[in-house]
Amino acid sequence: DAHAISEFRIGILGGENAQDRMNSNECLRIAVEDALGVPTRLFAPADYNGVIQGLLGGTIDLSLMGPSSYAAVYIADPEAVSPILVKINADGSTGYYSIGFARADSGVTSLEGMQDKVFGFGDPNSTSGYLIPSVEIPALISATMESGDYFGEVRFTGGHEQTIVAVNNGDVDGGVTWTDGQGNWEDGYTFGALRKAVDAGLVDMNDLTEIWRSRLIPGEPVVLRNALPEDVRATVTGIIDTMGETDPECATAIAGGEVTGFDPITHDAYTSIVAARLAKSN
Amino acid sequence: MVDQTENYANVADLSTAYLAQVKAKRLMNFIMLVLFLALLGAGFYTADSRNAGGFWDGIGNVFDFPEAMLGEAIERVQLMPGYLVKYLPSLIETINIAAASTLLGAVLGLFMSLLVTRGFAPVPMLVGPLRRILDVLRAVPEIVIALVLIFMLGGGPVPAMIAIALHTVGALGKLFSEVNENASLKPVEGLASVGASWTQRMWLGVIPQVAPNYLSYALLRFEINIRASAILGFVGAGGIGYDLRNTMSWGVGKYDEAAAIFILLFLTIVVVDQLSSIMRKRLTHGNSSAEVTL
Amino acid sequence: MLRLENITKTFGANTAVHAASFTVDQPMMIGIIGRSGAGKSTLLRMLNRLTDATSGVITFDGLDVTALRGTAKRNWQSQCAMIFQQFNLVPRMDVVSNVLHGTLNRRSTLSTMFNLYPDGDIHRAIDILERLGMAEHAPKRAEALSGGQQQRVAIARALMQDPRIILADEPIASLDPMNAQVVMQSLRDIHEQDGRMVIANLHTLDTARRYCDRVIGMRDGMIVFDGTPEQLTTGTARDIYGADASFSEATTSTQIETAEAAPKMLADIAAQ
Amino acid sequence: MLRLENITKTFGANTAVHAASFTVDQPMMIGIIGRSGAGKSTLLRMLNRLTDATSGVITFDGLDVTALRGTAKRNWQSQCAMIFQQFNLVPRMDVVSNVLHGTLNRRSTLSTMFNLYPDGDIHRAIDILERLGMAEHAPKRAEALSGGQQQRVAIARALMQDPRIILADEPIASLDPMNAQVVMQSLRDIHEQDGRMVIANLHTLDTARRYCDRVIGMRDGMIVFDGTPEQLTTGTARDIYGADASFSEATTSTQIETAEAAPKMLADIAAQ
Amino acid sequence: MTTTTVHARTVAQFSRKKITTMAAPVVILAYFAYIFVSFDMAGLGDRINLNNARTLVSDTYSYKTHVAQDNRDGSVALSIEGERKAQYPEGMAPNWVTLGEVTTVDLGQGHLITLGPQVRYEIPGYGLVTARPGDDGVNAVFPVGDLPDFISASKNRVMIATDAGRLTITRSRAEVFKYNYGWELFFFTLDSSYYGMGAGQLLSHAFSGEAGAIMEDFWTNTMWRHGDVAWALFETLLMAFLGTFGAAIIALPLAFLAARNFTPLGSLRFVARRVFDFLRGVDGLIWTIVLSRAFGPGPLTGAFAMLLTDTGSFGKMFSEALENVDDKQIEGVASTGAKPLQRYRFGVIPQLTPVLLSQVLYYFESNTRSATIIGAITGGGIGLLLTQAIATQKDWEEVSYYIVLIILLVMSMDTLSGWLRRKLIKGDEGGH
Ligand SMILES: Nc1ncnc2c1ncn2[C@@H]1O[C@H](COP(=O)(O)OP(=O)(O)OP(=O)(O)O)[C@@H](O)[C@H]1O
Ligand SMILES: Nc1ncnc2c1ncn2[C@@H]1O[C@H](COP(=O)(O)OP(=O)(O)OP(=O)(O)O)[C@@H](O)[C@H]1O
Ligand SMILES: [Mg+2]
Ligand SMILES: [Mg+2]
Ligand SMILES: O=P([O-])([O-])[O-]
Repeated sequence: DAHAISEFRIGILGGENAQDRMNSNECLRIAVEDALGVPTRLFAPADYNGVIQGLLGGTIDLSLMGPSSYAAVYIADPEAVSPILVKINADGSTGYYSIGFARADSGVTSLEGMQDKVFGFGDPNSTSGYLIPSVEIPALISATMESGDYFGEVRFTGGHEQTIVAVNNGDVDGGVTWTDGQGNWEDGYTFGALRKAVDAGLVDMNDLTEIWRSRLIPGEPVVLRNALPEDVRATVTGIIDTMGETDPECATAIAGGEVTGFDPITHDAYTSIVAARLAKSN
Repeated sequence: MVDQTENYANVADLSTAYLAQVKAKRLMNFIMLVLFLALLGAGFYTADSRNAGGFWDGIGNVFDFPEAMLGEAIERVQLMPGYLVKYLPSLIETINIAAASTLLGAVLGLFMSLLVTRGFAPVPMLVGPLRRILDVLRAVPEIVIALVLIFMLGGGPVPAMIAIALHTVGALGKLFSEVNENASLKPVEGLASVGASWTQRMWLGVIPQVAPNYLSYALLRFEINIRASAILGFVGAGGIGYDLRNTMSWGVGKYDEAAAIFILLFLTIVVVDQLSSIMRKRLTHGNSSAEVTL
Repeated sequence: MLRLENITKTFGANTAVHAASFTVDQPMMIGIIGRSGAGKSTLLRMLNRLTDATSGVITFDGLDVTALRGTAKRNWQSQCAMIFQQFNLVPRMDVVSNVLHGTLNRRSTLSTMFNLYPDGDIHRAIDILERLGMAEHAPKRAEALSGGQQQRVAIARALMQDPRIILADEPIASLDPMNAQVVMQSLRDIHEQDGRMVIANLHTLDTARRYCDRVIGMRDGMIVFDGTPEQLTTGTARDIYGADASFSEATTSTQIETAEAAPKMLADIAAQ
Repeated sequence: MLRLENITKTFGANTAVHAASFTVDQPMMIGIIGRSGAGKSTLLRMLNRLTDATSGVITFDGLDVTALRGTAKRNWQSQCAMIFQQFNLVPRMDVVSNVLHGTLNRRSTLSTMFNLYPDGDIHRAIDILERLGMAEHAPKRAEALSGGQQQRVAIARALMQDPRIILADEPIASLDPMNAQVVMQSLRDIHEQDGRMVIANLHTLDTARRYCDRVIGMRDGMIVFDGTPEQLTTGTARDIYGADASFSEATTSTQIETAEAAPKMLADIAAQ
Repeated sequence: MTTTTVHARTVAQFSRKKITTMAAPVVILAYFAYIFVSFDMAGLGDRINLNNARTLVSDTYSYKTHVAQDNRDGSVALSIEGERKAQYPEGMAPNWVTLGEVTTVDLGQGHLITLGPQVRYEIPGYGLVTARPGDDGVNAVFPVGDLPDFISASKNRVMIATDAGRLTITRSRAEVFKYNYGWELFFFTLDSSYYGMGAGQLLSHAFSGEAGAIMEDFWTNTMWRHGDVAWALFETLLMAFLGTFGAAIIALPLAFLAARNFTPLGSLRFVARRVFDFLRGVDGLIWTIVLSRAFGPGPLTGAFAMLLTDTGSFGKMFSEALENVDDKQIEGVASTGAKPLQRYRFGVIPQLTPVLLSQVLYYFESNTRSATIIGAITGGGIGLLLTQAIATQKDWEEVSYYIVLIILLVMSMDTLSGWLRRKLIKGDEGGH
């Protein structure tokens, strides 16, 4: 309904430690709470699906999510949410890449080296951790992603962070995660899951090596529930839109890496992702 | 209380005393009831306010999810048999995890239970410490052990099996020791008097007495462990839980597969549940012909 | 042969057996009498080493029984069979298995766990049962038998041990007079035919008189009488059972009653 | 007052009570005797309406008891208290609460749900217990009492109903002779002092003879005797219990035995 | 039956018994052999990662401090476990680090590391290692001879792991790890003014009116997040409490419908029973997922999931208890002319309470454990914290902290439920 809301709920996509996620989004929570004047809370479900279900069920109002997760919401209910903003990378671009990587000491340097080895996806709802690689890689290897076909085993680790840890520990031989692909490999690039892992002291990038990179993926959208009152939507959109100028530190924190800010975006940017997702569905 | 009442001079005193006692009890019960209801109410309120969605907002949507899932399952019902076959191996893995861990846990639990039952324990000094160990084994949720073991052993069914088996040792060890406490010591003493070793005394003197109860508890545990093994799959340890999570979280487009897995799991749980309850009834209620040959 | 020297057993502050000493030179049938709590059971249990003596020494043919540990102790137990008031059989197992338990000490643990008894042992078990008139019950479960039959299975188990001594702790206390007679006679036969020593705790005087060669009387943990049944007068009996003028042998009798004893017994019951 | 006309009860093919008729004109103490399965319990249960009669009519002061439904039926039940062989108390509740159950019919459902009774009722309950010599047990749980005490609590519950009739279904069958006497005397006192009608099923002849004003004999569901205790000869008793020459009153007696009966009893025991 | 037949029969019987008693262990062993193969236990040896086990164990009782130099600008950052939020403020350092033009790190036992344009490590019993990292590589110089096992070196990377600590040099970074015992920053983080104070000092501060501030700093500790952890524990308990007792309240009336002696109508009973089977069979796990669409993540969802499953379990158990009630008591109450509700209240409930209470309290304890798992899937509570901490595979000290808390919580619920059972069931509740 178009009346005042009593609270505002921000969902944070899985893939990182719940506590860290809460920490890095605290600045956004305060900004929204101050602007709306209603209690604003953060929720960090265990996986992507938690946020997807929250947006569909109307129990989460805002989230910065991956394109594939957005597509999942869109496919289930096109009216539920709209993408409003996308983050702008340091160089002004808006997309990101899915990147395949392996341990440097494993001898694997390319997808060919991964033959008969264990391949790790992240979350089934991740764009870079599942959807894009599962579309692009079969074309490169001329085989399916079924266990035993080309790769010895294909497994979901549960999330980006888990994939990085699993590769680093040798639980899987190679995995895919997301990155902007700019800056230094040693730093884990300027943003993405690898950068977060480096910042958190999880991995030393010198131990890892890149084995594959996808085509550019449309940037991760900030989505807002359509059922929210118009003024609430406008206020929240305004806060994040100007975050790059008003509070760059917070923009970096919520985006998970160096960004210059956020730009408006519409559903049109994601039609290819929706199509890819539909193609992967039964 | 008898000594008290005998002091009353007459019935009038007794009546007053009883009335006072009843009123005190009534008040106490009333306070307890109010306290309990208040706790329940406050608990509900707190949970509601800490939840993303409120109870009253959400109650209307409870059928959204089953609807979406069922809709898709019905729409592609012709694919169902294929899915059932596709996921059968995962189901078997889940059942194997449960069965192996129940067996392992029951054997170790049996051994532990004999070590912690006064009268049977070969080393009475260890009874206390071993009981604490059983308590801890029971207290640790399987998921904790499983996740830690996955870290060390990698994924797959083994960590889940070990985790569930350890928990089963704790649970069955305690239940078995309670059964042991009701077992007669006479046959054990009889065997001791012929110079039988501890193992012989336990195997020949105790086990035949308690075997039907043991079996009944072990079956109940198997039932519980099937669920546990499915749940552990959900958090990363192989079996059908893993497939269920991946299809279910994909959502629209794979709900039909999720439904198929769900049907497999549900049927398994119900069948095992019914079979075990029939067998347990037969074991514990009479039917003395349930011969135990040991 | 058997020698007890100052055997004492205390449970906390309570002395169950107090400096009991006696010597048995040749296999005979000995009855131990005394009222409830006199220490009879404790004494027998110390002999079989089910209970450890607090102090004192038991020797058998020079072997210090009280000092035995582990396997040696279990070997002694197999030499010294015990029969209990409550039979202490494994109720859910069949009669032959129960008798075969008498061989446990001689067989490896593993083989007995899987019922791997030599055929020879099985035949011997049935022969023993036969001797006690129990062969036809061989395949039944122990719990399906009457008390007297169960006690005979217990005796069969004891015989299966091929022991030097048979200890019997009130073997007939849970039995009706008919069965009591059969069981006592069996014990007597075993003593006479096999020449084994039998030591039986008995609740009642007349049984001791009838079946035993020697009677030991205990009171408050001490041995207060040791002699032949003939020496056991009503006066001595009164000493053993506590000097109570109302003492009557009849109340401790297990013989099948004759009619004249009945009114008194009935009066006893009614008075309860 | 109470009138039964051709009361019949069949369970499937089995006729438990067959065309029983009798009339009671004034409060008296009536004993119903007959062997096990004769239909005594069924008759009483039909009177209290715990069981519905298959055919026939019961009237009380002109009221057709058999036709009552719902509240009217429950009101009748409260008028016609029942005492059971197994006491049928609520064992986990205290004695007074059990007695207070006698008032349930009069109180609103809501107030009783929380075990709330008026103080006056509580006083009266304790007075009744006092009368039965049970006052000191008032706060105990029913399950903590002996059988005889429990039966007196059941009688107190019946009295609490302030009933016109008290039905007692073998009230002393689970009790030892001492307690049996106390309970029967209490019922007799209630009849004599309060002028209530008491109908008791009794297993034994002598009890009926000793306490009742009138005795009804049943056999195979039919009333085969109805008269004063004096009319109840050994011959008639034999008819009621089935014409078996070996019938002896002694075997159904609950009186405390005298010495001369003893040898026979003993012989019985020995013969078993 | 002659004695010979007895002999023959018994011997035959014993050989049968031999076979049956041998069969059970043989079957079990065969099954384990199958499991061994199908679970690929043989390959376990390859998969097992002892390093991980070591990390896990050592992490639970020790922590490491990172001293990292950015080789490009020469800046030095100190942090606990390399985490941003545990970084030492500018100019602050533990006493074994001397900040200055060059930074010296004393690892103890004579191990001395100097960070600067040139990185130096004096290793007792081996010698001096120097490195000058730059764009052309690390440029390390080692004492003459073969490299020992504890050094791994390549052009762009050198790692020296000794008992005293670890030094890693890459082109861009030079990093020292020093291991210390304990859980660092457990009470206060570095930015708190109470960091490093002893108990006595804290007490004196507390008495001088800073108790609130001290508590606040502890409660909001960003490393250990005691406030959040306490809430998470509470949420877990709350889910178990609401789920168990809510289910008991709902299941009680429904159980009457499923009990043969209270619902003569077979079809109604059948429906009630199948509903219970369904609720139980679906399992809390799936209910959590189903409900999270409607209610979103949080403890309420978890509580309802548990409530639904337990309604099924309780319904079944209660109806079985109802079928076992003693009719005599009901009949006794009925004979006084009691109304139907009164008959249930006094004839049935008193018999049922001990059975029900004991079952419900047992479930309360076991649900505390289940709440951990349900929380891990969506609900929240300590389960989510635990699984996420494990997924990160880094903060094992936090993992052990959570595990200890969970065990303590479950064990105290076990004790509480046992105590309540004894108190409520054995204790005289007289009128009830
Ligand atoms: N295990 C025990 N712990 C403590 N006291 C014991 C134990 N066994 C026996 N006693 C005590 O030792 C004393 C002797 O007991 P014992 O059983 O030997 O008597 P008894 O002559 O066999 O009597 P009964 O005829 O009743 O069997 C008794 O006072 C008894 O209470
Ligand atoms: N509920 C019932 N269903 C079927 N048959 C019943 C039922 N109650 C009683 N009967 C049968 O009715 C007959 C009369 O039983 P009833 O209990 O009235 O006898 P009784 O004289 O009270 O015997 P007892 O002395 O054993 O209590 C018996 O054959 C009994 O089996
Ligand atoms: Mg004794
Ligand atoms: Mg009857
Ligand atoms: O959907 P993403 O995981 O690539 O953000």
